[in-house]
This record gives sequence, C-alpha cells and structure tokens, in this order.
Amino acid sequence: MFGIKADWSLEVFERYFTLDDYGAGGDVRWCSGCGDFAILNTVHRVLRDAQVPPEKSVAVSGIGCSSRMPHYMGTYGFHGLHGRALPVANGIKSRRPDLDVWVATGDGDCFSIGAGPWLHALHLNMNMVILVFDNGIYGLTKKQTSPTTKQGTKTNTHPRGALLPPLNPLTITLGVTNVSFVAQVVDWNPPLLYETIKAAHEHRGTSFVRILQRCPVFSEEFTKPLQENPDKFILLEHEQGVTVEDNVKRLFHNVIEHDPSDWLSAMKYAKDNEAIPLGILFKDPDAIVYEDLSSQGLGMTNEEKAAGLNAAFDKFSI
Amino acid sequence: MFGIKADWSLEVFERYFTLDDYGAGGDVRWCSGCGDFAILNTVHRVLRDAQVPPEKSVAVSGIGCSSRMPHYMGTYGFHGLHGRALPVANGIKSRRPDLDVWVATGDGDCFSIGAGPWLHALHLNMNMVILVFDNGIYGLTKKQTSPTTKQGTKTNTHPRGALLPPLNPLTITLGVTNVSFVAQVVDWNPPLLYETIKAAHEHRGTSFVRILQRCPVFSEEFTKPLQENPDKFILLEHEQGVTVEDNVKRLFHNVIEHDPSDWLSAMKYAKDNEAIPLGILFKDPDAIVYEDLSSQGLGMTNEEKAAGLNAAFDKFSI
Amino acid sequence: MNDHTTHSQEKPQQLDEHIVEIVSDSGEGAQKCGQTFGIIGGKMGNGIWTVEIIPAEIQPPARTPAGGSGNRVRVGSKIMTNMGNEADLVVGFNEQVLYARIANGAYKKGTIVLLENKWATDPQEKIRDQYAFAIKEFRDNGLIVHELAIEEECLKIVKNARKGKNMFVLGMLCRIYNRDTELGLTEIHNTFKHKGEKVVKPNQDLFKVGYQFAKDNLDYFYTIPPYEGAEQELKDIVVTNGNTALGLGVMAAGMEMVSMYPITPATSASHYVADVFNQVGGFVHQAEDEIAAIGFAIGASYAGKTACTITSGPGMALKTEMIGLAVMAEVPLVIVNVQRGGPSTGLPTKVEQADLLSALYGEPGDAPKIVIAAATIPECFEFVIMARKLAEEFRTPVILLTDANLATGVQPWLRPEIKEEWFSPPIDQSPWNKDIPAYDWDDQTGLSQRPIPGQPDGMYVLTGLSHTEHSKVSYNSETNQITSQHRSRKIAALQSTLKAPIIHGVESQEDEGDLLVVAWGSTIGAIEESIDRLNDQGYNVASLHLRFLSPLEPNLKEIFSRYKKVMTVEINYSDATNAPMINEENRRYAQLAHVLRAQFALDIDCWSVVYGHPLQPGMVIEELTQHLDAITA
Amino acid sequence: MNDHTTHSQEKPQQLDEHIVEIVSDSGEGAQKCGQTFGIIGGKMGNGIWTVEIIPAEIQPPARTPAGGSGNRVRVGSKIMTNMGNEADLVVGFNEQVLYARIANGAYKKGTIVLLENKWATDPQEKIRDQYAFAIKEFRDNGLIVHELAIEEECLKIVKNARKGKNMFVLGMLCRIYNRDTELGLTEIHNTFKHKGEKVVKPNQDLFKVGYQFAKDNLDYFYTIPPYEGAEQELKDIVVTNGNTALGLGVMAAGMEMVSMYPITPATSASHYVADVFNQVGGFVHQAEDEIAAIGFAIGASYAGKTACTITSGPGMALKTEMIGLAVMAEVPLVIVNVQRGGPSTGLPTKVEQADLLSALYGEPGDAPKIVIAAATIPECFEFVIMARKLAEEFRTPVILLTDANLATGVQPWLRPEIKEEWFSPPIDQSPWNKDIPAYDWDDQTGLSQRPIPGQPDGMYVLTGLSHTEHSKVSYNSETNQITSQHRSRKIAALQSTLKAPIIHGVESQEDEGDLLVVAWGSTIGAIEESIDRLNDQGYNVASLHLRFLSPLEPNLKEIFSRYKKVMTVEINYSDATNAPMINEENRRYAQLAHVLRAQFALDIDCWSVVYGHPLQPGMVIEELTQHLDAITA
Ligand SMILES: Cc1ncc(C[n+]2csc(CCOP(=O)(O)OP(=O)(O)O)c2C)c(N)n1
Ligand SMILES: Cc1ncc(C[n+]2csc(CCOP(=O)(O)OP(=O)(O)O)c2C)c(N)n1
Ligand code: SF4
Ligand code: SF4
Ligand SMILES: [Mg+2]
Ligand SMILES: [Mg+2]
Repeated sequence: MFGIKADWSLEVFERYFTLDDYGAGGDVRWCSGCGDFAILNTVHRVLRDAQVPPEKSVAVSGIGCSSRMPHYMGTYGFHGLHGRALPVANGIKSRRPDLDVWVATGDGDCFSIGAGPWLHALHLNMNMVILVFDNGIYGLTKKQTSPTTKQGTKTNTHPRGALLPPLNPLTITLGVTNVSFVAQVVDWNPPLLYETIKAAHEHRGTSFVRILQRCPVFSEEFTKPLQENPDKFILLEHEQGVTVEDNVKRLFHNVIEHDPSDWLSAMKYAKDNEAIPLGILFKDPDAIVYEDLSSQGLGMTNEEKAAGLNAAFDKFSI
Repeated sequence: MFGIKADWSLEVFERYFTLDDYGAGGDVRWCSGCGDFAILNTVHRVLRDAQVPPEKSVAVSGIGCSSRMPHYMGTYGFHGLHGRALPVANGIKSRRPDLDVWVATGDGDCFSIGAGPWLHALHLNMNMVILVFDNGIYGLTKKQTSPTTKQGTKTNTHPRGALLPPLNPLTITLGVTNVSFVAQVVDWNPPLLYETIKAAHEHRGTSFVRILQRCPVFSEEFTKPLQENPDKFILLEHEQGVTVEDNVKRLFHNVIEHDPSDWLSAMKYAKDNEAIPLGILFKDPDAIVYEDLSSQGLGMTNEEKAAGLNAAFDKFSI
Repeated sequence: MNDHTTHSQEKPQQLDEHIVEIVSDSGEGAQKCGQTFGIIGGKMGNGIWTVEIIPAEIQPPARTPAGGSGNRVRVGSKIMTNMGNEADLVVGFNEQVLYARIANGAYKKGTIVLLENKWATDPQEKIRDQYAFAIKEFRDNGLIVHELAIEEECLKIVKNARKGKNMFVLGMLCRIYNRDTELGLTEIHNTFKHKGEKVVKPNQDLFKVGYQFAKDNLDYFYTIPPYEGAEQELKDIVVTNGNTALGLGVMAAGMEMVSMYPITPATSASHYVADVFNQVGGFVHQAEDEIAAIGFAIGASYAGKTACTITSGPGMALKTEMIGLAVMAEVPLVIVNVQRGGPSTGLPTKVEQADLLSALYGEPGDAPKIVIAAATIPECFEFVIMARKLAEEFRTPVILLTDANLATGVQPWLRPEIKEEWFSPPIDQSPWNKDIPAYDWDDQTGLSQRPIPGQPDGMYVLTGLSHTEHSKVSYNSETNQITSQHRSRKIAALQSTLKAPIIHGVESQEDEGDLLVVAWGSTIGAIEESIDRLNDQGYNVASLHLRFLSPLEPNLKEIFSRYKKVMTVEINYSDATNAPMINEENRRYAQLAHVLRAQFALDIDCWSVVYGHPLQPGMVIEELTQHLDAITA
Repeated sequence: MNDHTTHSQEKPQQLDEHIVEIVSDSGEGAQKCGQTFGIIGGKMGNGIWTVEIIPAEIQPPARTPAGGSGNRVRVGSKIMTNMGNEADLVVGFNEQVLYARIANGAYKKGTIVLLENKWATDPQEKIRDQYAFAIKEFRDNGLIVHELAIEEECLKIVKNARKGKNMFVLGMLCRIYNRDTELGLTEIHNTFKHKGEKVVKPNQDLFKVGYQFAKDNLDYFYTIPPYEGAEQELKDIVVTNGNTALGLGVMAAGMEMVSMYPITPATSASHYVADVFNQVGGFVHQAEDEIAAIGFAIGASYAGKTACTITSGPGMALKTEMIGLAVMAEVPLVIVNVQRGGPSTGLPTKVEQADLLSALYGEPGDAPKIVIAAATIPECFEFVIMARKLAEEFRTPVILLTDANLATGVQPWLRPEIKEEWFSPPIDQSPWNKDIPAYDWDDQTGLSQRPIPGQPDGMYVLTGLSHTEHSKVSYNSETNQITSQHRSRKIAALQSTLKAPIIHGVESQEDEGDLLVVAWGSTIGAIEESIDRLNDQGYNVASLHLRFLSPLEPNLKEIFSRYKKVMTVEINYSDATNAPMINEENRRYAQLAHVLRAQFALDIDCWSVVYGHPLQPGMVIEELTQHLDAITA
C-alpha cells in the first residue's frame, strides 16, 4: 500500500529540523514548576542539534508523570507499562539499530518495579539514553514513598515518615558489569543538563543519566535544599566527561577533576552522601553493545533465508 | 483444636537437637558431585550448633536445583516460585520475627528473574541468611546461560558461547543502601563454608552469601579452574570477618587482612576479576532491620484492637 | 451564630432529592467542597451518594474540558444507592470544565448552572470569547445559567481567591439547600485545624459570606428533609467512601499486614490503613512491585498471619503467577481488586467491572478460588471480614472485587458494633499432631487444617508443584487427579453453606416475571432503582444481585427458570447483537453473563457499556424498557 | 555389512504395529535409544509416535521408580497419531524403573519385558532381593519377563557399560523388529560424529553385538511394513518432535526474533532455534525473565519486526500484563504456550491442556485476541507461520497453544515446500500518508494499518491507556466504548474468513449422530482413533477438533444441533458429575466445554482427566462407550 519512494533519501538530505519538529505540538501536561519541562526541552535541543530525523527517534517510557514524556515528543513513542520501559526499548533496538532510542523513566518506574529490567538493561548496554526523572517520590499516583525518598519524609504510604535510607541508584548502576555511561545532573541547571544529555546521546552504549528533578507538588523537600545550597554538590569535570562554561561552574563551589574511566573513584563519589556528584561519573567506550550481536543477519534476502531453512530441514530428512 | 500446651516452654528447654533433626530423612536428589550437598550439610551443622528448634526455622526458596534445598530440611519450608523467594521470606519474617529464616536461591533465581527482589530485600535488611548457590548456569532446566555464566561458555541458549561478560553479584550487592553483610565462599572448602555461614547466621540483618558451587553436569568449567588453582582466590581475613585455621589458610596463597566495615575497599576486592575474594567483604551491624518496624504492634490484645478500631470509626461519626 | 447565617424567613421549597455538581479546574478545591457538602447532608440525616469527578492529570491545564475536577452529590430524603441521572444544580468555576460533563450527559434541560463570571471581563480576548460563546451555547441547550461574581466576593476577604473559593461555594450551597451552618463550620474547622486557626478562620469567613451571598442574590432556597428513621440512626452513622470502608474492614478483620504497591484507584485504601493501622497493631508494607507485594503477603499468611494485598487491574495481572501458587499450595490470603477501566492501563480513574473473568480464570492451569464482590460501601467493610474468615476456613486465596465507583463514592452507613470474633485468633504454636499430614484433605469437602511455622512436629515444605498430603513433590497421576479434585471440591463445599440470593422487585419468591436482571458489584443502586421505577410503570421485572461469583450462590437455575428472560446488566464490554460482524457464533458476552451461560447453559442475554462512569438509572431504564416491550409484545 | 547383521533366514512375523518402551535410570541413554529407534522406523516408512518418559530430577537416584527415564515408541504400518494403549515390548535397564510405568498403566498382561539381569547377582543383598521380588511380581501380573545379560555382553567390548548399553539395546531392537541396520549405523554415526571416530566405532560395535545377541537369544522376530504410499513419500519426510517443528515454523514464518526465558517444556524449542537461527538471519534473546522476554518481543514488534516469545504456564502467568498491553495497543506478536501441568509450577514435564481459559480471559479488562491450538506436530510448524500473518493482519497478539505431548513427541511428517510468501516482507520505511491516523480503524471490521518507526510522517505514541485513533490518551466515554468495539470486532471479522470445521467419523455432513466429541490440541490422535474404533463397533459417534479457539470456527451451533449429545474430551480438570458436593450449580467444566457452553448456551458435557499423561484410546473408548450406551439406552 505504501511503496518505497525512489526519491526518499534525497528528501532526507534536504530536511532541516527545528525544535518544533521534536515537540508534539499539543499541551504539555505537567504541573507548573515541574522539573520535567526542563528535561523535555533539553532533549528537544539535543535532538535538534544532532539533527536526528524525528521519524528515526523513538521515546520509550513506563508509567508515571515522567513517563508522559513521549507524548510531548514529535518522534515515535512507546508509553508502555510501569517499570517495563527498558525491555521494550531493548527490543526496539535489537533489530532496529538504526533507530535513535530514548527512555524516560521515574525513580519508582526504574528503581522500584523496574529494578530487574534496570540491572539487565545496563548489562546489555544497548545504544540508548536512559533519563531517570528522579523526584524522590511517586508523582502520578500522588505521593507515595519511592526508593529514593529520603528517610523520614512523610508520604501517603508512610505518613509517619519513610522508613529506610534511600537507595543509591549510582552505586548500584556502577556495580553492573558492562555498564558504560553513568551520569548525574539536576534539572535546574540547563547548561549542565544540556552538556550531560548531549554527551549521553553521543556515547555509544546505554547512557544512564539520573536527573534530580523538582516536583513542587509532592516532593519539594527533595530538591529544595539542593536548589538553595549548591554547596551540597561536587561538580565532576573532565575532558572525557563534561565541561561547562565558567559562569555555570561558578555556581558550584566544589569542582573536581575526575577521570570517568576510573571506576573505583566513580564509586567513591557515588557513595558520598555529603557531596552529591554531578557530571559524568563513569564512561567505558569499549563495553560490548548488545545490538551488535542481536542485529546480526539483518537484511538477509528471502533466497538466503529459504536456503537456510532448507538446510535446517535437511538435518531431519531421510 | 490444638490448644497451647502449658508445658510447652519447659519441653523446649529439655530438647537437644542432632544433625538428623535438620534433615528431612528422605533421599536428597541432587546429582553426584553436586556442590549443593556441601551447602546443605553445612546449614545442618550451623543449625545444630546454634540449637535452633527445627520448628522455629523456615527454609525458603525459589525454583531451581538449589531451590530444592527446603525439601531436604527437617524444618518448615517454602518452595515457591522462580525468582520470588525473597519477598516470601521477607513476608514470613515481617510478623514473625521469632522465626529463623534461610533463603536458598540460584544464580538464575536470584540475579536474573529475581533481580528486583534481590535489590529490595537487601534494602529491607531483614534478619535472614541468603545463600546463593551460584553454579554459573541454569541447572534444573538443563544448561542455559545465567547472569554469571562466563562469556564464551557454550550453553543451550547460546550454543556459540554466552554473549556478555558475567554480572558481578558482589559489586551490585555492595551498591545497595542498607546492605549489612556480604560474603563470598566456595562449596568445596568445608571449614571456610562453615565459618562463613555461621557468621552469616549470627549476623543480625540480611546476610548475603554467594557460594561458588560445583555443577559437574552442566558447568564444570565454572568451578574446575578454581578448584584446580586456589591461587585465583584471595582470602579476606579479619576478626570482624572470618578467620580459619592455619591448615585451611595454607590452601590459599593470597591471604589478606580486610576490615569488613571498609566499604570502598570491599568494593575494590569485589570488582577484582583476577583475585576472587573469599570471606566476608562487608558487614554493618548498625543497618536498620526492617522487621523491627514491620512487627510493631505484635501481640496487641483484642481489647486494644477494638479500642483502636473504635477510635478509627469515631473519626467518621457524626 | 452571626446574623447573616440565621435562616431566612421565607419558606424553603421542599425537595425529595437533588443532584448537585461542583466543578472546577484541578486544584481549586471543588472536590473538597463537594465532599463536605455531602458529609453535611449525611450528618443531617439525608441519604447521599457522591461520585468524584476526576481530571486526567495531576495538574491539567486550566480552563480545559479535560481538567474538570469536582464532585457530584446526590442528596435526598431516602437512602441513596447510586449517582442518579442528570444533575439539578451545578456550580462551575469556569465554563470550560463543564463541557466534559455535558459530553458525559451529566446535565439536562433545566439544570441550574451557577457560573463564575470573572471570565466575561478577562484581559484575554480569547477567554472572553470562549466564555460568551459557552454561555450562549449552554442556554441554547436549555441550561439555566446564572453568572455570579464569586471571585469578586471572595477577594473582599482573601487575597488569593483560588484557595478559598470552594468554601465560599460551600456556603452558597448550604444556603440554597438550607443546611445547618454549624455543621458546615465544624467540618471546615476539622478540615483545616492542623494548619492552625489562621487558616480555619478565613475559610469559615468565606463560608459565611458565601451563605449570605446566595441568600442575597439567588432565589433558590430548598430543603431536603431527612429520611425516615434517620434521626434515631444518626448517632450510629459513619460517612466514608468505599476505600476507607475497606481499610476499616481490614482492621476489623484482625489482619495485621497489608502488603501493597501503589495503583489508582486502589491506593487510597492503603493510605487510609497506613494512617491508622498502628491503632490496631498492624503494618502497611509498600513493596517494590505487585509481585513482591503479594509474595510478601503470602509469606506472612504462610507464617500464620493472613494478610491482605490491595490493587487494581495492572497490578492484578502481575499477581497472576502468585495467585496460582496460593491456590495450589492452599495459602489463605485476601486479595482486593479495586477495579478500574481496562484492558491494560486503560482508564486508571474510571469505573469498570471487567476483571471478573480474569479473577476466575486468569491463572494457567485449574485454579479454583473464592471470588466475591462488594455491592455497597458497607459491604466493602463487611466483606473483608468475611474474606479473611473464608480464606482461613477454606485454606485458599479469596479475591474481593470492588471498583472505582465504590472506592471514591461517599455514603453514610450504619456504624457496626465491633465484635471481637471478627479478629483473627492468636496463631497456634502448640505441638501439631504428628499423625496428621500437612494437607489432611477431607475426602468429601477437600478441606484441611494447616500447621503454622513454630508448631513443633508440624514441619512441612510448602510447594507449588503437585504434592501429596504430606506436601511431598509428586508427579504421580493419581495424586494430581485427586488433589485437583480436593481443590475444586472446597469451592463446592462453600456453596453448600450459602443461602439463595434475595430477589429485588417481586413481592414473593413464587412470583413469575417477565424479566430478571442479574448483576454484581457497585451497580446495585442504579439497577434496583430502575427496577422499582419500571415496576411502578407497570412492568414485571426483578433483579438479583450476586455477591458470590465463585462459588455462585445456590438456586440460580431454579430462579432463572421462573422468568421469561434473564439478562445481566454490567459495566464491561459486550458486543451488541446488531453490531457489524457480530452474530450468535461470535458475540462476546458481558462477563457475568458469560459465567452464568457457561454454568447453566441457559441463553442469558446481557447489556453492558464501558463508558467509564457509573450506570445511571435513566440509561438502564431505557435499555430494559426495550427488552420488556419485546418480551411482552 | 558384517555377516552377523545380515537378515536371518527365518521369516519374521508381520505386525500392524507395536508399542515399544525403553526405560533406564536417568543418564543411561534410554531416551537416545528410543528416539533413534523411532527415527529409524520413520525413515523406513513406518508411522511412528514417540513419547518421552521423563524423570522428576536431573539425576534422580539410581534404581528408583521416580528415576525412570526413557522413551515410548509406537511404530506401525499406518500413520500414527497418538501414543496408543499398553506397550507390547519393554526393555528395562533395571526392574525398579518399571514400577512407575506400571503404576501409570503402561503395560498389560502379555507385555514382553526384556530385563537386564545383572541385579540378580548384585553384591548387595537388598538389590538382589528387590530384583527377585520384582520379577516374581511382574510375572504374577502377567508380564512375560526375559532376564538378559545385557551388561555382561557389553563389557566384552567396552569398559563402562553404563555408556553404551543403550546402543546395544538399539541393536537388539533393530533385530527384533527387523530394521535396516545401515540406517541404524548411520544414525549412530550422526549422533556421535562430533565426538570423533573413537566414540563412533565402539557404539556401532555395541549396536552390532546387540543385534546378534537378540538373534541368538530371542525368538522374537517381527516385521512392520511401511504404510501405504510411504515409499514415495519417504524422500519428502522429516522426523522431528513438536518443539523442533515449532522452531522450524519460527524460521519459516520469517520472524527474526525469539525472545524467551527458559522453562520446561518450552525451552527446547528455543534451544533448537538458537542453534540454527543464524542460518536465516535471526536471533534468540534470552531475557532476564518472562516479563522482559515479552516486553522485548513487543519492542521488536512495535519497531516492525514481529517477534515470537515461547513459554509455559508460569511464564504465561507473568506475561499477563504485557499481553493486555499488546491487545490494547494492537501490537502484532506471536506468543507460544507449550502447556504443562498446572496450576502453579504443577507438573513441569507432564502434559495438560489447562491454559485455554487463561489464554482467553487471563487479562484484567476486556482483552480479545486470537487464540489457536496446534493438534499435530506438523501443525506446530504451520501454525507459527499462520500466527505471524494473523498477528500482522489483525494487528493483535496471537496465542498459539501446544503442549508437552507435542513438544517431545517425535513423528515423521511431510517436508513442506518452502514458500517465500511465508517470510515477512521487508519493513516499510516509505513516508506514511499524513492523513491516515495511527489507528485508522475500519468501522465494520475494526482493522487498521500501522506506521512503523522510521516512516516519515507516521509518528505516533503507542499507549496502553484508552486512546483515540491518533493514539492520543483519552478518557472520553465514547472513545473507550468505540475502541473496545473495534478490538472485539476484529476477532469476529477473522471468524467470517474461516471455514467450518471438518467432522471426523461420519460419511457426510448431513449425517445425524448420537454423540459428537469436541476437542482441541494434541489429543486428536487418541480421540480420532477411538471414534474410528467405536464406529467400527457399530456406534454412531463423531468428533470435531478445533484449531481456532478465539474466534471459534464457524458453524458450530448448527453442527452441534445434529447430535443427540455433544461433549468435550480434554486433558484438564473437570468435576465428575457423581463426585461429592458436586451438582449442576457448581460443577466446574473442562475448559473447552466451558467456552462452548458460554458461547452457545447449550448443555455440552465433558470428560477430562489430569493424569499428566497423554490420552490413551483405551480410556477414551471406555468413557465414550458409557455415554453412548446411555444415549441409545
Ligand atoms: C503495574 C502497575 N503498578 C502500579 C501502577 C501505578 N503507578 C503509576 S505511576 C506509579 C509511580 C510513579 O512514580 P515514578 O516512577 O517515580 O514517576 P513520577 O510520577 O514520579 O514521575 C505507579 C505506582 C501502574 N500503572 N502499573
Ligand atoms: C516463572 C518461571 N520461569 C521459568 C521457570 C523455569 N526454571 C526453573 S529453575 C530455572 C533456572 C534455574 O537456575 P538457577 O536459579 O541458577 O538454579 P540452579 O538450577 O542452577 O540451582 C528456570 C528458568 C520457572 N519454574 N518459573
Ligand atoms: S506531580 Fe510532580 S512530577 Fe508530576 S507533573 Fe506535577 S510537579 Fe511534575
Ligand atoms: S544439575 Fe548441577 S546443580 Fe543441579 S543437581 Fe545436578 S550437579 Fe547439582
Ligand atoms: Mg518519581
Ligand atoms: Mg544456577
């Protein structure tokens, strides 16, 4: 019904994409003051700057406020099930390495119900960007404890305060074999956010970016103290990691040179509860990328397939 | 029907348990040469030495060869679903802190399908011992790749060799907040196995013990090189960790003093692929134990409950 | 009491009932206003029924049809059992939010609309135009629109009218319906007291001003007397929604553990329990997902503390494997499914009753279990108590179905007298009789007693594999056949203890009828009201509402035989008979109809819709009339 | 060829068929022996049917009833379709492993038992006693026992008889059944060639010695001629089990992705595919669990590469939520469920057909989908091809049900001629027509075309929430009602393209009959054989085997009306009518019976058992005779 146009490649050549091409055009339905807007806009900018054809990009998500993100993209999108964005994203990429894949997930979606997929997607290290919108709370379902909720924070499931010290997504992520890109950033520093997501997008492999995200409605206490006191952060800089302009850097009093190939020191920074690291903690350009294996045999012709199938049958013939 | 006997506590006092009390009496159905036997026997010994009344102990498992373990125990047991031993064990403990809980799980059961429960059970840190029978393969289902299968090992799902470097269960485990006891041991060194499992049992909190386990039927190559070459190991000794007799120690050429309260150096040893650490990598006696919270209110009388319920109703009355 | 809140001299017009809606942008507090208005009604001895109007997002954009948030309150002089048909009076904080309600068929010609008028003079031309256009359209469609300067009035006492307007409107409504202002002021006090007097005061002031404003500006002045007997009942009444009732039920059942994972519309039950569970020594465990939640509950249950897990559709789907385990290993357990619209994530906040078949047949293999459904808010309470007892006596998981309609609807109900027998007995730790196997199945009933960890000599290993009475794994043919029989027979054994259901709409059981409507769950009010009205109109129609779905209540076959036609009315999907492609060889029936057809091999018809909102008697009557006319034609 | 393997001069006795079992301790190779014996038969033009005898553990203890491992081979002069009744000849490596088979009713009076005799002189007294006791018991029960010095003979050529005895036995059987020794030697060569000539040689030697041994020591000498037409078919025949056929089907369907998680008895299909998938450019992904496996498959399918996921009961349970998503968002997908015994982990290696209801109704909400069931091994192949096409054309997940019986049974079948049209076309990457929404539902059929990522102008966001034709989230009542209709109507649309099923056992469609047996899945052979025999006996009985379960095949109502009684025969649980507590208000029906009763409101009876083994014609005939006698009485 829809034949391949002969001049299709030509057409691509002539296209130039603006920010609008990456937005869905409609209303973006997050609360005012929500950090998700900043993340969305940054993704639009990174895509625009990379001039990825919108039809070649797929935004995949689970369920949550953050997981609404694909609906606000002008690309293809897959707004699936709670906790299951990653297997779907991996599946998309498995036989379509040509697609540019983004995953939007939340702290509940990724670290709670999605914990299994999280570890195993990191292990597969398929080329995609995982953006964790971490607001330290369940937003969409209205304020329940998430794995990153601070101990003592009052939520609807723990009205007398969350019971446990929060999980540290960075130390767990770094602990996964074949992990290849680990970064942390905040939604309210646009230049740093841009540089980090851009680096994540350019990296070949699974780029895990934890974004500390404002949710003024349900978890103001999660980011407010950090917004008010940048001294709580330590900015990790490196030519192999991210670098930002001086005016941005000046916001942070603690800036440190950190080589992202140094796993153990990445682990050390990740563990530090006093000085929260921002920037790229770890990067390994040489990790195995699973779609290099899973996409083998793509494009085999029907003749070749028939021959292969015949050979298979031969084994059972008389 | 079965009223509480007045002399029950007296009876307990007089009981002495032998190894037989911890076995199920019937045939143990593992292959000959399977490392699971050694683990089972060690658990029996630890229980005997601790004189835990068999009826107070519960062995919980998922599905796999290893998960058959409860059937060979003279205690209560729960042989549940693949990957789900930990939530069940946690639930048992939640309102029955008096029970002594053991979890038997496999590398597939715990690290693959059970990855989510694994992280979250560590986070809860309930007082129990998790024994991971890690044979680097799916045993029960006959030789499929597990998360710890060595890259290149030929399995039935990867007949041309496992595709990825194996997950490292130790670095992931150590990355979980509130983790309180992490050890690694081999099934073929009974004294070390005993000391480690004993220490795990004595520790208050979730004791995670990864046991490298022989499966002569499906994954000889997983342990054979290690059995043949103890130099591949590094034995971590400490008065807060495990210590073994000199004759055991002599088997290992690399013995190192390691303080299990030192998280970062635990991480360093855990990461090392050349010198595989044995012994206790990490221990934190002060981590929060979830059943201390979940069992609050136990033993409330019916009068108190009725009063509490009435108070609840009062809020909605006119 | 201030002068301006004393009752007017003019005499209010007496009503049997009215349906009132308050609709605002999300965050403007119309829900609170409606709930409070409902509670005041309940406390004055009216029958009430409330339904939340829920927007699609947390903070949807202002002034959009999708953003409408609020409450519908049906208040009358009899016990109310459903949301009724079109509203009589509506307060709109802007005109746009009313569009979705209109699309939903919530209003009729003659519905009074009290509308905030500030949009008429909005600085943005677009808004002014929208407003003017809407007013005209509303009026053209027969709505009676009053444009009121609500915000302007509020601003006279508070700086930010967005917060507070709702209490002003509450005041207005209390005047219009001649409510007890003391009750209103007390409710406001209760709502805001934890924020301190500096918040209570202005809200109470707004209430009073609103009251006066309505008195001064509106001719509407009604009174709705309490229902008969209300006065003496009042002291025994509680006013809650179904999820709160559920939470109270958990506590009353003596369960000590709710193990859950958040999901709409189930979560608020757990929120409530989390808030007060410590009063009865219980604990809410928020697990990492629904599988872990039920696994945790099964663990607690296995260890002697029968637990409860509460969820909705997608969560139920995830629990499938664990439910199968609980059936196979006979673990007592209470699973509450607060149904929402499906399939998949579907309609998270909307009502549907489409999880019946999956509750009955969702697990691979043969997995008989008890399935019950609450029809009313008090049943949300009572059925949890029953479920725990059934679970333990029949050594099985019990699925209790409620729905989004029950979950959020508010109703007054008789405060039960607490019975200690509701609570579970302390767990048995005395020695087990060695001669009794862990599954000592009774041949006739399939029932057995279970040892609890800690009981000396009771040691056994629970397993989901096929097993003998000693819980030993067995792949023996006979064992599998016989144990399957036991698990099935238990359910039949329960049936033999149940009473035949009561039929609504006929004088005596012997009456024959033209049509019997069979239904289940939260539709009871709308259906019974419809049946009553149809019988008043001279039709011969009855209804029967099932609480037990597995086993079915007894005597149904005989009852069905007394009617010319039997059909179900449900809120789930079924193919219409006249739809394209559909014929009797492929028509997909509503879920209860399916169950009854399979059981009784009777040609039971159905009518069902998946509009995401509760049934309205109007729709039901319209549909049933057609069937009745066809039967009697 | 050596002298001692040339055919004997004496004339073999000609048989129509024989059922042969080889049973050993696990690890002694009886399975390999039986399989090879079956393949030789297949290659000689016999009809064969094999069933694996699977022990409960990987390495169960030696010499125990639980440990029996081996193969049953039914071999005959007609196409074989089921495992038959009791065996005619059995080779036992020890006496204990035969006990479980006896308990299973596998043998009869007169069954020949060839038994290893070394146990008679075992150093352990206990073993000697067990052996002597068993021999006596076997003989008392009518078995014809020959004690043979198998091990002793083997030790003459190899040091360790445990490895190799099976090939000796293969040789024996080849003599007894007058098999082509060249074929035997070639199969042995193929089996061991990757281990080198030093392994091939001794095994071939053992085979030859075994052959001679049987010739010298046993009077049994049979021949089973090929079935008619076998000769010309032979060149087009392949011999495989159902899981291999499934794997070939995946490749033939042009699917490039199998995403799976290991589970018995499904896994071997994926093993096979993993082995050869690269020959057609495909890839097997082993996910971390079944949820991730189907999620991955859905991802690949969404991206244009319709994928397949293969699993069994517990795995299906875990996939429930994802299947609901695939239905709601209309993602083409092939889900194969190789059914095993349930509920829960149940009977992992045994056959059952008890996942029909969960396949149909497992998901919360209304989730219509296509469900088909293979009845034969070649259908395991063909139906995957069909499933992929249906999935894409109807934009829906398709569940293909097979079972443990098909999975491991070996049968010869016609090698199909490969058609390129089977393969999926290359994915479309041309621009999408902007005017066509992502779900351009046809009002009549509910069908629509879908954009594939990469297609310019086709961009849409798939969601499991209720959505419009543009895939925009919508909580609108009408949208939900209408889109539910579309999803349901698609299935009806498929039905309108199907042919009415063929009835077995009657000459013409117009024949009326006493009894119609309706069934599905792997029971076809046993049932049709039973029907034939009953008709031969003068009864008037027919059967109908359904491949489509959703939608049902057309015309059933009319067909059913032609019979005095309609009943299903299934391998799943149903309450017997005369069981305690059971009556018509609570009887739980077999699963297909349930489905047919619900659809047609006809009183369709059923007979079903959960013995974990395939149906035997003997049992079926016995049961049907009773029904037939009751009807005609
Ligand atoms: C299986 C399932 N369980 C639960 C839910 C309900 N649910 C939706 S979003 C959510 C949590 C969202 O939190 P998070 O991932 O942190 O995202 P946020 O909304 O904070 O961005 C939950 C529990 C669901 N949709 N599906
Ligand atoms: C839900 C589910 N999926 C898959 C299986 C099949 N299965 C049983 S055990 C197992 C893996 C066992 O491997 P491991 O955990 O390493 O244990 P081992 O047998 O090696 O001790 C699998 C995949 C199952 N029983 N249930
Ligand atoms: S609830 Fe929080 S996370 Fe969700 S949209 Fe609002 S501000 Fe953002
Ligand atoms: S298969 Fe391996 S792990 Fe399983 S019992 Fe045998 S040796 Fe042990
Ligand atoms: Mg969040
Ligand atoms: Mg293993």
